[in-house]
Amino acid sequence: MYTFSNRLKIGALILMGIGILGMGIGFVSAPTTVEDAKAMVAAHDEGHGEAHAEEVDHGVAEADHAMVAEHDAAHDEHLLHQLQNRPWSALYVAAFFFFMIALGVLAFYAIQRAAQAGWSPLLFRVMEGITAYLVPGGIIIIVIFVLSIMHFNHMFVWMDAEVVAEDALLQGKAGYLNPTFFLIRAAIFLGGWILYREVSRKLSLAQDASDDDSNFKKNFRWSAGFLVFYLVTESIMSWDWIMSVDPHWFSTLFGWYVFASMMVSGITVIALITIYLKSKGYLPDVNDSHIHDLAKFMFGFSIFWTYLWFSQFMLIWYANIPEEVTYFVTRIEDFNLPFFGMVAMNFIFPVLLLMNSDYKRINWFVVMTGIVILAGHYLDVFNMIMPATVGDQWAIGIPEIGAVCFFAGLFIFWVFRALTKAPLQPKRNPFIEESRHFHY
Amino acid sequence: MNGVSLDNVPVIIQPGQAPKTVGLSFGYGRKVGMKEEMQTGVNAYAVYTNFNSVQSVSIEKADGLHEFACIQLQNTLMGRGEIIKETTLEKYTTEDAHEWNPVPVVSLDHQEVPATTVDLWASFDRSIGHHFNMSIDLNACTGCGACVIACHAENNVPVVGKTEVRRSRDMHWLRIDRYYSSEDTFEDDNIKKDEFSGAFESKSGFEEMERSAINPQVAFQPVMCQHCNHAPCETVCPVAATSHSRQGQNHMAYNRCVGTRYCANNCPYKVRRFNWFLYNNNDEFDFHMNNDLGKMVINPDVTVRSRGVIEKCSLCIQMTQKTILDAKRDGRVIEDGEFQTACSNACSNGAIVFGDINNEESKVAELKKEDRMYHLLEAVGTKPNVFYHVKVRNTNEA
Amino acid sequence: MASHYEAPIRKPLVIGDKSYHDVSVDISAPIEGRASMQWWIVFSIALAALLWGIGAIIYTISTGIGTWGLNKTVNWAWDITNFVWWVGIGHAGTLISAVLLLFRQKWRMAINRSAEAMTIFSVIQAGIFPIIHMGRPWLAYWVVPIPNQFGSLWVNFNSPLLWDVFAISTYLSVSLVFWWTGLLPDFAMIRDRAVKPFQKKIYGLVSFGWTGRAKDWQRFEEVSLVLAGLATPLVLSVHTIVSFDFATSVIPGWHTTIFPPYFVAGAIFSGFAMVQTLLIIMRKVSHLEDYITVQHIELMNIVIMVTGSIVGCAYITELFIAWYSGVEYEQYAFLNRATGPYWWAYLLMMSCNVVSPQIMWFKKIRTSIVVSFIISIVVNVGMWFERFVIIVTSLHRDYLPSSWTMFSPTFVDIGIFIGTIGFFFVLFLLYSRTFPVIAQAEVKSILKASGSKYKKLRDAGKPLYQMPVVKAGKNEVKAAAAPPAKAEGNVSDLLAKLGAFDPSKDKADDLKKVKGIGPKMEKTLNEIGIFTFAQVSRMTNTEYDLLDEITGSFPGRAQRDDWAGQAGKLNKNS
Amino acid sequence: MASKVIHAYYNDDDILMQAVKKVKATKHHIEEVYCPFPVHGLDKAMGLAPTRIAITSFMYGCLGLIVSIVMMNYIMIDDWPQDIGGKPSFSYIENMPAFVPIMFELTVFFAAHLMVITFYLRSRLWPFKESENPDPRTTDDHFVMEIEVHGDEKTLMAMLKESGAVEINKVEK
Repeated sequence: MYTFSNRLKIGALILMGIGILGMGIGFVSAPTTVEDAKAMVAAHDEGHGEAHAEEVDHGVAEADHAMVAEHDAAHDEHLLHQLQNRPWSALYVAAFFFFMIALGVLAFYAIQRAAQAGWSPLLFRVMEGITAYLVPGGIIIIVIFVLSIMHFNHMFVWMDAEVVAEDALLQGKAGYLNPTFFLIRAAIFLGGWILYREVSRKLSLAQDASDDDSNFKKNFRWSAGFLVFYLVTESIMSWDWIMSVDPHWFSTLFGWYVFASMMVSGITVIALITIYLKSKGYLPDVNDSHIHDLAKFMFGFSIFWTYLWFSQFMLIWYANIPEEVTYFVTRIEDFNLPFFGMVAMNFIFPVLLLMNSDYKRINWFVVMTGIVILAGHYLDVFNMIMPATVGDQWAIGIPEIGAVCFFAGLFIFWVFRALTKAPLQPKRNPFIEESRHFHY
Repeated sequence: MNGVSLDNVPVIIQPGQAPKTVGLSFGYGRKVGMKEEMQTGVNAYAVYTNFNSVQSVSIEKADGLHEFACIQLQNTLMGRGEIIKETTLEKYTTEDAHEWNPVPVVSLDHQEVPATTVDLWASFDRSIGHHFNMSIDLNACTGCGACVIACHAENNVPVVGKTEVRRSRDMHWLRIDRYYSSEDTFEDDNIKKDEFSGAFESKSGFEEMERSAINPQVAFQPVMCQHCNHAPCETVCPVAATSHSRQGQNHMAYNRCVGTRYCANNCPYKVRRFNWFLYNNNDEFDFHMNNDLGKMVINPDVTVRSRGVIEKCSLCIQMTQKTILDAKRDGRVIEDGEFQTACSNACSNGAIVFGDINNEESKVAELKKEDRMYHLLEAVGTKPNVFYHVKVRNTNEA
Repeated sequence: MASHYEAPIRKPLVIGDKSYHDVSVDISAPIEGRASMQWWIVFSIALAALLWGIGAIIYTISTGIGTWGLNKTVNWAWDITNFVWWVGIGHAGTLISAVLLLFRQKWRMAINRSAEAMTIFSVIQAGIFPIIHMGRPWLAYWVVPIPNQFGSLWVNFNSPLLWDVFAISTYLSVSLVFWWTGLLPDFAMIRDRAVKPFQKKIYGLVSFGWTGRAKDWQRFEEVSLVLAGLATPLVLSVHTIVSFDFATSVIPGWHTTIFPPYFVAGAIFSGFAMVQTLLIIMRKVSHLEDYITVQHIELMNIVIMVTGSIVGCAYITELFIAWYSGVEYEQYAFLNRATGPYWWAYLLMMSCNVVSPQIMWFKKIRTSIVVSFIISIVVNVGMWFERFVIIVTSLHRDYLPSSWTMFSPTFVDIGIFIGTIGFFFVLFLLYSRTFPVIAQAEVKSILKASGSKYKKLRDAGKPLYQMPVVKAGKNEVKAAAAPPAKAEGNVSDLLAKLGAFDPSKDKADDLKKVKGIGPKMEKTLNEIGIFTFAQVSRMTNTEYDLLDEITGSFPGRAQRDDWAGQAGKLNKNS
Repeated sequence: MASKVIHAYYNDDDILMQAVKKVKATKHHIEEVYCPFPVHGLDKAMGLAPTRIAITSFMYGCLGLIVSIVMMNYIMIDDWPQDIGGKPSFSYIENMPAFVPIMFELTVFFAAHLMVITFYLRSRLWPFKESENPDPRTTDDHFVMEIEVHGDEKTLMAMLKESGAVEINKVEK
């Protein structure tokens, strides 16, 4: 049985404390009026503001001159919304990122079960520990949604009836993008995912106690069924929770792209926690080859993620149809460094580091790559949300780092607490022997 | 009628034809001095008496079916009002241009900006030299077809015959699209389409819109290659047989073309035409290019295309180049109006105006700045060098 | 040994009590035997189809693309449909050998050889279409980056068709090399078994002098692994690039970002279906039921089901996002696809590709060979229609209604398609008679882990091997192999097992017909009392060993040439 | 080279492995082992150096990538830049999304083919090459261990016999 060391526990709590503090500062310092917002931006950087004004002029050029004043006012309000959104977006990005890790692990776990993989059963308890985070993570996300619907922020512009009233396209989508249906869908997704997680965990523990394979077989069936549910809900979730922050934009690939990000982050966290536990003397039967396989998946899914990233970007870049390219125009103009930096972190780095078979067995190598991958995929989520919510007013400052700290602390606390609940090594999984003998 | 009878005249019901009337065009049915392939139609002069083109006739239905060779099979606009933009005189005179000629917008950073301003590519410098544009005024176009004939004659565009047209393989660099409204007016079509809700209603609604009204509105639209600055056809050619000139023309290097037809698929305007067969020197297509006499009237400035290559409107590059070279030889500046194309020359209504927009004083540059100017399928982002002018209908009862 | 360990609940991948040698015998049997009547009939049909196709192609090239049903609006239809379809089918082979190798799925070993062969043959079919669909195919070499005589005319690297040129040629050549490298040890096995000099020469030639040194194997395994690592993204890239042909455009229904992964999933889907179709026939005809087991078929069915579901998910995504986009052309394109004049093609695609594989959720069905066979064909019909739907329904009604029209194929379109099917089967049938259709070296390497013989031994707690009892060395040069079972035998023992020859009832057969039995050996056998094929056919390993004991010549020969098997066939025929 | 070698035949991979370890333990030099299929761990047991063929493949891949970049940069940007559909053909980096597919394909093309050619040459495999395995059974179900004879032949023979060899031949080479 694993015991949650005090040092780690205190570390997690401190992280959460720092996080709350950081987020608090973020919320307090957000402007409340248009004047505040203008003052903040003016104080911050002047050059940037000018460039933006120019751009707006450009947009207005075609419209009637009488409307310029009105446009300016609208622009100021827009700026206010962006600044007000910033702490919220920081919170949401971090909340989603850690939730996504748990969900990615859940999918990976289900795939391992459904595919009857022989190498991974030794790691099942670790995965089950991580998926325990689905419950608190999911609740926080739902709370953020409810607060968004109550107009505490303007992250999802389509939730604002005034915006919809002026926007024919959003009116067309209102049958789908409306707060009630949105919440119902979110509840269904979370309910389904958590249900599978709990059932599978129960069956997994029951298998250790039983003397036949019936629980194992049941688990196999649940996993296969879950994957179908997941295939559908994951896509819809990505449209709802992420794509809809840019409610005019659409990409059919989006769901699968988010999936790739989710899988890489999830597998990376499995590897990190496994290596940590192993270093503390737990998981005696886990050997190099298991780490090697996890690293292989990190490598493979990093390439897969890049493939999808490239496919989506290239196709839109190539066709250059205005309604689609707006998405990348904002990202390239205002988010140049994080946008392309993320590709380097998520592709070039893991590919070069993990290509060699021997490096995949060196723990510190895997840990180092894993940290870069996680940072890269945090940036990925950041790039998906921020351009739509805070626009060019983005930064990685106190609110963002605070939010990451808070959720990292919560994640560590919850996951390691869950790990103490059951033996770290499944006993009667029919493949456990194969997993133990696994060598590459 | 008067004892004269015309046998086996094929009949097609045109929308808007008044009940109990038929129309028969003059000029067909000629046999003398014409190649057999070119002898088509029925001579209407047989029923032409007293110099009156309106006669009363009796009609009897005969057996048999005739498959008309129609270039256009879909006759309605399907509520796609932005293809042929039109407005009423009343609106035109009283309202802002963006009411009756709205620029397509997209949402950038939650703000609406004109679609054409959003672009991921760094653009080429087009400020030096000539930059050709063509303006087509939908108000002035009557759909007479003179431009089509002029284009054929100028550019050695082959006649392909009825069989090919029946297979939707018409060969025109410039075509005149003719649309009927499905409701009473095109405006009603747009409204009807916008009000569809749900898949089933859309399905049945669109099916209804495929049929034209009994008494429809009609609109004409000459469409040729739009010479897009962001041409979807150019990028996909594997052998770089089609690319853009500094002067704004979309070039077609027939010699280089291997005929993958990828460009034709990728053209949103469907203006590219393929040489399905060897139309010259082919007994199957004995129209005008197949003998020495016919070959003598071929324009020597324009290549005769072989089989297996794509061809399309070049904005009469042979004419613009000649103008440029003449001026160069004479050492003078080209005046506005010197640049012409076959179609702009042929248009008696002045609906087609061609010129250089880098010349600020040119007529075409002026026309481009007008309120009525719009590009076909502007929202696709192709940035065409051909633009249209909104059709204004006078709906006031006299 | 640890590497042999496999969880007991895993089903064996090789059934029957197979030894290493049995594997060799079973796999070389189709090559060494004669072609059956059915083979010739099927081959003739395929050849006839091929000739028809060649005729249609010659007609097209001499007359013009106008002989096809295309028009100004629909400039691609059957040609590119067939191209994408064949390329898609060609994906399973490399996927099975590369991706499954990386995932250490041992069951791939029984099917990878044929799947790769299928890949190569179908990519060849696919490669025909981009060339003949050109208006001037004799200039097809212009897509290669070579300059013209002035040195300045190059290709356009922006064009997805040019990417195709690179992708398909890389894919075909790398697959070929991957396949051939894997074939070397198996060709060598056949070479070393070959009796006729001609065969020996040919297989010696194609086996590149494979010797099987430890170092060669070490490199071989590394090369296979690296090739698999390279081929996996390559497979993905090929159909991705094929999908770019459409997705880079601005045509509604073509331009959608999900195409790359969705085309790849569809390709795997149709490729596995084709593998299924071919292998279900081949395991029967070539008697490979012990290697391509119901377990293999079931696993392939599961892959078909999973990829079918992914493809289905993509269809729904496309439909939904088309509505969600709010773009009227996009919305109409999908409405028209599902309910317009080509609704029947859409319906066929949906029912064949999404609905039909779902019945594989039932174990009864996915282990039924007949149903698997039917579904595999249904899936490929559906996948053909998927490509047709994507290409034709998107084109025939795009932006300007004035250009809308319909497409209908001519007999030339149909002829060329059927011709490629014929060509494919001609190649595959020739392959099945001349190539080792199962990667025998690889199968041997998993025999101990996954063969039912060894699985039983392990379950019974017995060791997987027995140390041979070495006979006291009478002869330093040759210490004859001693069978693990009995040391001494005699003629009566042997005859008791094989059945005695009764000259009054039975007729002596010409034992020389059995390969490996010469006049001298026949005489020896006759001396022992063996006269008929029936007797020889009853021989098993024990009897071979007894025979070796008695005759003292050519130890192991009888076993190597599988006298019993040969005699069994001869007995039936006579 | 006229040296004496012993060919010991085995018919099981596990027995072979044990024998190889045993022979190595007695400090005899194993000249070669011929196998009908790959035996995992045999190379390590024999003391063969790990193969470097994967590294060559990586280098070939880099070469392919460079070739593709140089080629496309020369053709599309340097030699004759054209305005093709408005794509920014004046800059390689700006037009790069369109070049990535071919960069990838050529990387794989070079890495795969040159590696395989290297393998064929290093392992001496090509058409018309005569095979060198000592017995046709080594491609079927027998493993042959080739040991050079130095010193005491008898004990070596005895040890081989004990290790499970099914046949032992002495061959002049």
